[in-house]
Amino acid sequence: MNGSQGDVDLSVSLLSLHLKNPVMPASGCFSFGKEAASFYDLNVLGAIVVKATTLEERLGNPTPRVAETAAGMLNAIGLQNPGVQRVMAEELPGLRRYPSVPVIVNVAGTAVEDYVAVVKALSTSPDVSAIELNISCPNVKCGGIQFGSDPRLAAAMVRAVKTVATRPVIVKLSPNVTDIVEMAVACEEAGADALTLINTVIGMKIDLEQRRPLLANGSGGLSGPAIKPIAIRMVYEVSRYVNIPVIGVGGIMTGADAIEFLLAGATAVQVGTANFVDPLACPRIIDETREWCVQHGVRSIRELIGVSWRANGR
Amino acid sequence: MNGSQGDVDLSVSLLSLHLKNPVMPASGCFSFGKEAASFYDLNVLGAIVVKATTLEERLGNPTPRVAETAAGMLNAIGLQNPGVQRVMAEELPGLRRYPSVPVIVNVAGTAVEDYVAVVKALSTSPDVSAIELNISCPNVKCGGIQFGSDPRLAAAMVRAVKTVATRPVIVKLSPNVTDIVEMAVACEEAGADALTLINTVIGMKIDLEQRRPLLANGSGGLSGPAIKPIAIRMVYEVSRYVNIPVIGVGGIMTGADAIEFLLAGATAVQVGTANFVDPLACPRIIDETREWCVQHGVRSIRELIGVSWRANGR
Amino acid sequence: MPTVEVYAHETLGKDLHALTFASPIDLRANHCQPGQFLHIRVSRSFDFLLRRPLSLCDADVEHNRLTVVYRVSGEGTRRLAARKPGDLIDVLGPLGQGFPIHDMDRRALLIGGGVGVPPLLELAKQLRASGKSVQTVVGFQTAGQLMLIEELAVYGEVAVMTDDGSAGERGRVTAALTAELCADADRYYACGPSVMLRAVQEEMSGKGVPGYLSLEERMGCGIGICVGCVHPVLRGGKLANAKTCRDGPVFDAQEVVFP
Amino acid sequence: MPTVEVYAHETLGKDLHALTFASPIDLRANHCQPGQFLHIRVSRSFDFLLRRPLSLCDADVEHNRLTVVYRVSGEGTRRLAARKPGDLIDVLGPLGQGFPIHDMDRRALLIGGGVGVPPLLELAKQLRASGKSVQTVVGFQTAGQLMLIEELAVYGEVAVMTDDGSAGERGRVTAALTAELCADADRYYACGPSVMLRAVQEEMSGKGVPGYLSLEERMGCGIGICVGCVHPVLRGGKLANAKTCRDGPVFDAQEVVFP
Ligand SMILES: Cc1cc2nc3c(=O)[nH]c(=O)nc-3n(C[C@H](O)[C@H](O)[C@H](O)COP(=O)(O)OP(=O)(O)OC[C@H]3O[C@@H](n4cnc5c(N)ncnc54)[C@H](O)[C@@H]3O)c2cc1C
Ligand SMILES: Cc1cc2nc3c(=O)[nH]c(=O)nc-3n(C[C@H](O)[C@H](O)[C@H](O)COP(=O)(O)OP(=O)(O)OC[C@H]3O[C@@H](n4cnc5c(N)ncnc54)[C@H](O)[C@@H]3O)c2cc1C
Ligand SMILES: Cc1cc2nc3c(=O)[nH]c(=O)nc-3n(C[C@H](O)[C@H](O)[C@H](O)COP(=O)(O)O)c2cc1C
Ligand SMILES: Cc1cc2nc3c(=O)[nH]c(=O)nc-3n(C[C@H](O)[C@H](O)[C@H](O)COP(=O)(O)O)c2cc1C
Ligand code: FES
Ligand code: FES
Repeated sequence: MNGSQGDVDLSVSLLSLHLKNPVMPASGCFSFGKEAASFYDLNVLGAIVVKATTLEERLGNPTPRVAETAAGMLNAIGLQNPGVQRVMAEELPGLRRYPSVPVIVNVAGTAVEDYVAVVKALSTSPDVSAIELNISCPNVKCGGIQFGSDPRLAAAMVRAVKTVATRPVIVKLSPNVTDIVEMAVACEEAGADALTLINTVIGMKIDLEQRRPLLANGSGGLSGPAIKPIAIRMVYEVSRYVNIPVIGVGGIMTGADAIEFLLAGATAVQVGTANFVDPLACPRIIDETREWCVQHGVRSIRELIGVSWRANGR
Repeated sequence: MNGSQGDVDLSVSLLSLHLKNPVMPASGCFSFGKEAASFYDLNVLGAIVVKATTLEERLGNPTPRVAETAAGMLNAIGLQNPGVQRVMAEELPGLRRYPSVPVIVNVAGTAVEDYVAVVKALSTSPDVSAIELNISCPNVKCGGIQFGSDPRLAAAMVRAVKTVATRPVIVKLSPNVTDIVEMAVACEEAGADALTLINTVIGMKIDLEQRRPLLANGSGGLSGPAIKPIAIRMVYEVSRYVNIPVIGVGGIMTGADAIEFLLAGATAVQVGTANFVDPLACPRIIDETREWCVQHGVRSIRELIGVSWRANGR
Repeated sequence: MPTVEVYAHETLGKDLHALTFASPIDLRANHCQPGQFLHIRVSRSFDFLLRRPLSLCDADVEHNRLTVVYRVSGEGTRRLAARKPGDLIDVLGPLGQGFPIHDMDRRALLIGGGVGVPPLLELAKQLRASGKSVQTVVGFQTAGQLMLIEELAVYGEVAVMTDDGSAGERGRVTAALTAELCADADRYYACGPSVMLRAVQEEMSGKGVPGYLSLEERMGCGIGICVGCVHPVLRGGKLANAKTCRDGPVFDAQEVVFP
Repeated sequence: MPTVEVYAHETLGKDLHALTFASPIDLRANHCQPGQFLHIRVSRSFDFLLRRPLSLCDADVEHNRLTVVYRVSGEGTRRLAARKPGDLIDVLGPLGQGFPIHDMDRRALLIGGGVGVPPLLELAKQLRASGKSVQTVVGFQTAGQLMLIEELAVYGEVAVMTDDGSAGERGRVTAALTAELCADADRYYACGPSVMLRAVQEEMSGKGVPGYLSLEERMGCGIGICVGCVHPVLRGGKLANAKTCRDGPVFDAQEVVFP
C-alpha cells in the first residue's frame, strides 16, 4: 500500500446500497461471518452474503461433500442451515457489529411458497439489506434448480417474491442453461432488482479406487478458477443486455480477477472458493484491486464497469 | 512397461468398429494426423478423429484464436479447413498408412443441407470409417450450435444425415445446454449410432490491458482439465440413460483420466488439449491406461465401462 | 497467509514423513491441544487448490516448532513430500477442538489406527506431563506401515496389532481392548479410520469407559465456513451435523453417530 | 516429452534473461535455423497449461546447447525465470521455418524490435559464417530495454533506435532504413511486433529489397495441429491462413498480408 491509494474511489452503488468497495464473500463460502471475523475485521468488506437460508432447518447431504478438481472443487453441501427463524435470531444479529456492511441473505427452497415465506420472514428483520434468491442450487433434489433453468418458472418465482419483499431482490442464476440471457431477461422483466452470476457448474468426480462418484450425492457444483471463463462470458453477455446491475462471481482469486469481472460488466463481485484457500482472500482482493487501480491510473473503479463491451458498442 | 501387460485386453467395440484401445485424438486437436506422425507411429491409436470438415473451404476467425486459462484454454478457431473435397483428396489418403486405425471425420456446417452434402461426399470415400456430426461448435455464428441446443433441430439434423450416410453416425453434443440427457435422447431416437460428449464450454477471457475480450472472436470454447468434471457428469448421466455407446472427451491428460471416463460410462475416449501440451499425449495415455489395468488386476478394459453407475443400478 | 519455514523433513518409512516447521502461532503464548490439526497448502498451484489437514504430532514449545507425520496417499501429499528444510510452506492452524485432558483422570487409554496414530504422540506427552499413566493400542494393516511406536513407548506401554499379523498381534485394535486393559482406564482417546472408530465406540461404551473420537472427513476450508466436513452428532436428543474442522475433529464419543 | 537440463540462466537486464539448456536434438547431426523457436513448458502445473514460444537466440553446436533470451512479460515467463542451472525443463524444438540464407547474397540487413531481437543473433552468426556482411537495425521503447547490442556488433554494424530517444536515435526502426543503407542490401530479415513488421514490409517493398518477416501469434500447440496461430498470406493469388508455428514463423515478406 502507498499513500496515493487514498485517491482511488472503490465505492459502487448497488441498488439502494452503497458499497465501500465492490468485493463481498459469496453465499455458502462465508457461513454467517463469525469464523471469518477471527481472521480480520469484516468492516473492510463491500457487503456480506450469508449462507442459503431455507424455511425449515436442513441437515444437508451425507459426506463426502467436497472434492478437489483441477483449479477447482466440487461441493454438494445440500443447503445445510438452521432455518430462517434461527438464522434471524442467532446468526444475523452478530453482523450488527459491522454497520457499514450491507448484509445480503441468500434464500433457497423447494416450492415458490417456501421462498415467499422465507422472504416474508426476512423482510421483518432489521439485519437484512437485500435478498439473493438462489434459484440455482444444483445439489439438492428440488433445490430450486428447476426455477433456475426455466425462464417462466423463474419469472413466476421472482414475481411472487417481489410481492412480499421489502428489500431489493437479487436473483442468482445458474450457468447450467442453454440461454443465460433469456433467463436474465425473464427475471428482469419479472421485477428482479439485480442479478448474480454464476452459481456453480454441475460436475462430477469418480473415485477410481471405489469406482463410484466420490461425492455421496453423486454430482456436485464446480467452483474455483476453473469456471472463471464461463462466468466472465455470462456476465459479459448478460450485463450488456439487461438494464439491472449484475454481480459477478466464479473463480475470483485475485484483484486482477475482480477487475476482469468489472470490465466484463459486473457492478460488484463475490468471492467464494478463494475464502477456503486463503481465509484472508477478501481483504487481500480488495487491496489488490485498489493497487491495480493505482497502477493503471484509475480514479474511480466505476469507470471500469462494462468497458469491455462498451468500447465495442452494444 | 512390463511383460504382464500383454495380459490386458484394451480393445473395445464401437459400433461396427474394432478399436485396439479406447483412446483417440479429438477433432480439431490433431489436424489430419500428418504433424503427429512425425512424433510417433499413429498405428498405436484406437482411432483418429480429424478436424471439422465443411462443404466449402473456411478461413476461420481472426487471431488471437487461443488463450490460456486456469487448467484450461479457450479457442475460437472458427472451423478453418480446406473443404470436404480437398480433405478427401489431400488429407485422408495419407491415413491409409494406418490400416488398423479407423478414421472418424468430424463434420460441421451452417444448414442441414450443408451437413447432408458433406456426409454424402464422405460416404463415397474409402478412407472414412465413421462420421462425427459436430452440432456443437460454439465459435462460429450459425456454426451448428443451434442444432446442438435444440433437441428438435438436432433430431431433424440426425434424421437428414442418416438418410444419406453409409457409415455410422456419431453425434457430438454441446455441454452448453440445460438438459444434456434430453439432447442425447433426441439424437438416439433420430437414429444416432453413438454420441460424443463433450465439446467445449463457452467461455471468455478479458485482456486487462486492452480492456476487451482477448480472443478476436470475443468468446471461445473452454477445454482442458478445468472442464473434466463437467464432462464426467454428462457422460455419467447420458450413458446410463441411452442405449447407444458414448465417447467421452474433456480434460483427459492421463491414463487415470481415461479410466475415470470409462467408469463414468464411456466406451472410448478422445484426447484434445493434451496433444498441445504434450505431442506424445495419446501414446502415453494408452500406456498409462494399460499400466493402471495391470496394477488393478483388470484383464479387459471393457469390464470398467459404466461401472460407476452399474453398481448403483440404473 | 502465514508462511513458515520448514525446519526438518525426515523419512520415517516408505511414503511416511515427519515434517517440522516453525509454528505459525507463538507456542509459549498459545497452548495447543493434541488432536488439533494444521491445514497446509501443498503447493501454490491451483492443481492443488485445497489445503490438506494433518494432525499435530509434536509441539516443540521451546523452539516454537510443530511436527506433523503423514503418509503419502495421493498427489497432494506427494507434492508436500518434496519440501526441503528452508522452504516456505503455507500453514493455517493449529485448528479445531483437540483432546481434552481431565484433571481427575489417572489412567488414559490411547487407541490409534493408521494415520490416526500421529496425534496420539502429542496427546501421550501432554497426558504424561499432567501425571496420568498412558496405555496405547495401535493398529496397522501390515508391519511396513508401523509408525511412532518407539516414540509412543516413551510415555507408556504400547500394544501393536496388524491386520495380517506381520507385527505385534494379528487382528483389529478392538481385539486388544480386553476387559482387563479397559477396567483400568478412566478415559479413552481414539483416532483412526471410521470403521475403527465405530468399533471402538461400541466396544468401549459396552465396557462403560467414556472417551473421545477424532473424526476424519474431507474438508473444504478447515475453518468452519464451507460446511463440507460435517459428521452427524446427537446433541440435546437431536441429530445435528457438526463441523469436524471447527466443532471437532475430536468429539465426545457419546455424541458421535455413525450413519 | 524431452526434458533437458538448464545449463545457465543469466540476467541481462531488468526482467530480461538468457536461458541456456541442453539441446533436445543433437546439433551436430541436425542443423537448426535461425528464426526457429523453442516451445517451452514453464511449469508442470496446469496453471500454465500451454507452452511458451521463445526464439532460438544462440546455438552452441560444440557443447550442444541452445540459448533463448526472453523478457518477463507475464506469469508464465515469470515462472520460467525461477529455473536454476541443473533444473530440468520440458522443451520442444527447434520448431518451425526459420530465416533462409541465400547463397548468392552478399549483404544482409537485419531489423529487430523488442523481443524480436534475439533470433537476429543466431541469424547474424550464421550469415557471417557463410561470408555475408551484416548490418543490423534494432528498435526499443526505451534505453532500459536494450538487449544483445554488443553481441550483435560482433557480426556487423548495429544501429539503435528508441521511441523516446533515450538511447541511439529517437524514432522507429523504419526511420533508420535510409535509401543508402538499403541500396546496399541484397535481402532483409525482420522480427518484431506486428506494427513494426507491417511498416518494414511497406518501406522495404517500396525500396525493392526482398526479405523475410518473422511473425508472432498466440500459439496453442506450436506443432501445427490446433490451427490457433494463423496469419493471412497470399499464395497463388489466393488468401490463405498459414500456421505461424509450422509454415512460419518466418515468411517471405511478399506473401504476408496484414489484416
Ligand atoms: C483432521 C484430520 C487429520 C489428519 N491427520 C493426518 C495425519 O496426521 N497424517 C496423515 O498421514 N494423514 C492425516 N489425515 C489424512 C490426510 O488429510 C489425507 O491423507 C490427505 O489430505 C490426502 O491428501 P492427498 O493430496 O495426498 O490425496 P488426494 O486424494 O490427492 O487429495 C484430494 C483431496 O481429498 C482430500 N482427502 C483425501 N484423502 C483424505 C482423507 N483421508 N481425509 C481427509 N481428506 C482427504 C485431500 O485433503 C484433498 O482435498 C488427516 C485428515 C483429517 C481430516
Ligand atoms: C515465434 C515466437 C517467438 C518468440 N520469441 C520470443 C523471444 O525470443 N523472446 C521473448 O521475450 N519473447 C518471445 N516471444 C513472445 C513470448 O512467447 C511471450 O512473451 C510469452 O509467451 C509470454 O508468456 P507469459 O506467460 O509471460 O505471458 P502470459 O500473458 O501469462 O501468457 C498467457 C498466454 O499467452 C501467450 N502469449 C502472451 N504474450 C504473447 C506474445 N507476445 N506472443 C505469443 N504468445 C503470447 C503465452 O504464450 C501464453 O500461452 C515469441 C513469440 C513467438 C510467437
Ligand atoms: C461449499 C460451497 C457452498 C455454496 N453454497 C451456496 C449457497 O448456499 N447459496 C448459493 O447461492 N451459492 C452457494 N455456493 C456458490 C457460490 O456462492 C458461488 O456462486 C460459486 O462457488 C462460484 O464462485 P467461486 O468460484 O468464487 O467459488 C456455494 C459454493 C461452494 C463452493
Ligand atoms: C483448438 C481446438 C479446436 C477444436 N476443433 C474442434 C472441431 O473442429 N470439431 C469438434 O467437434 N471439436 C473441436 N474441438 C473440441 C475438442 O474436440 C474437444 O471436444 C474439447 O476440446 C474437449 O476436450 P479436451 O478438454 O481434451 O480438449 C476443438 C478443441 C480445441 C481446443
Ligand atoms: S472444512 Fe469447511 S466447514 Fe469444515
Ligand atoms: S500453434 Fe497450433 S497450429 Fe500453430
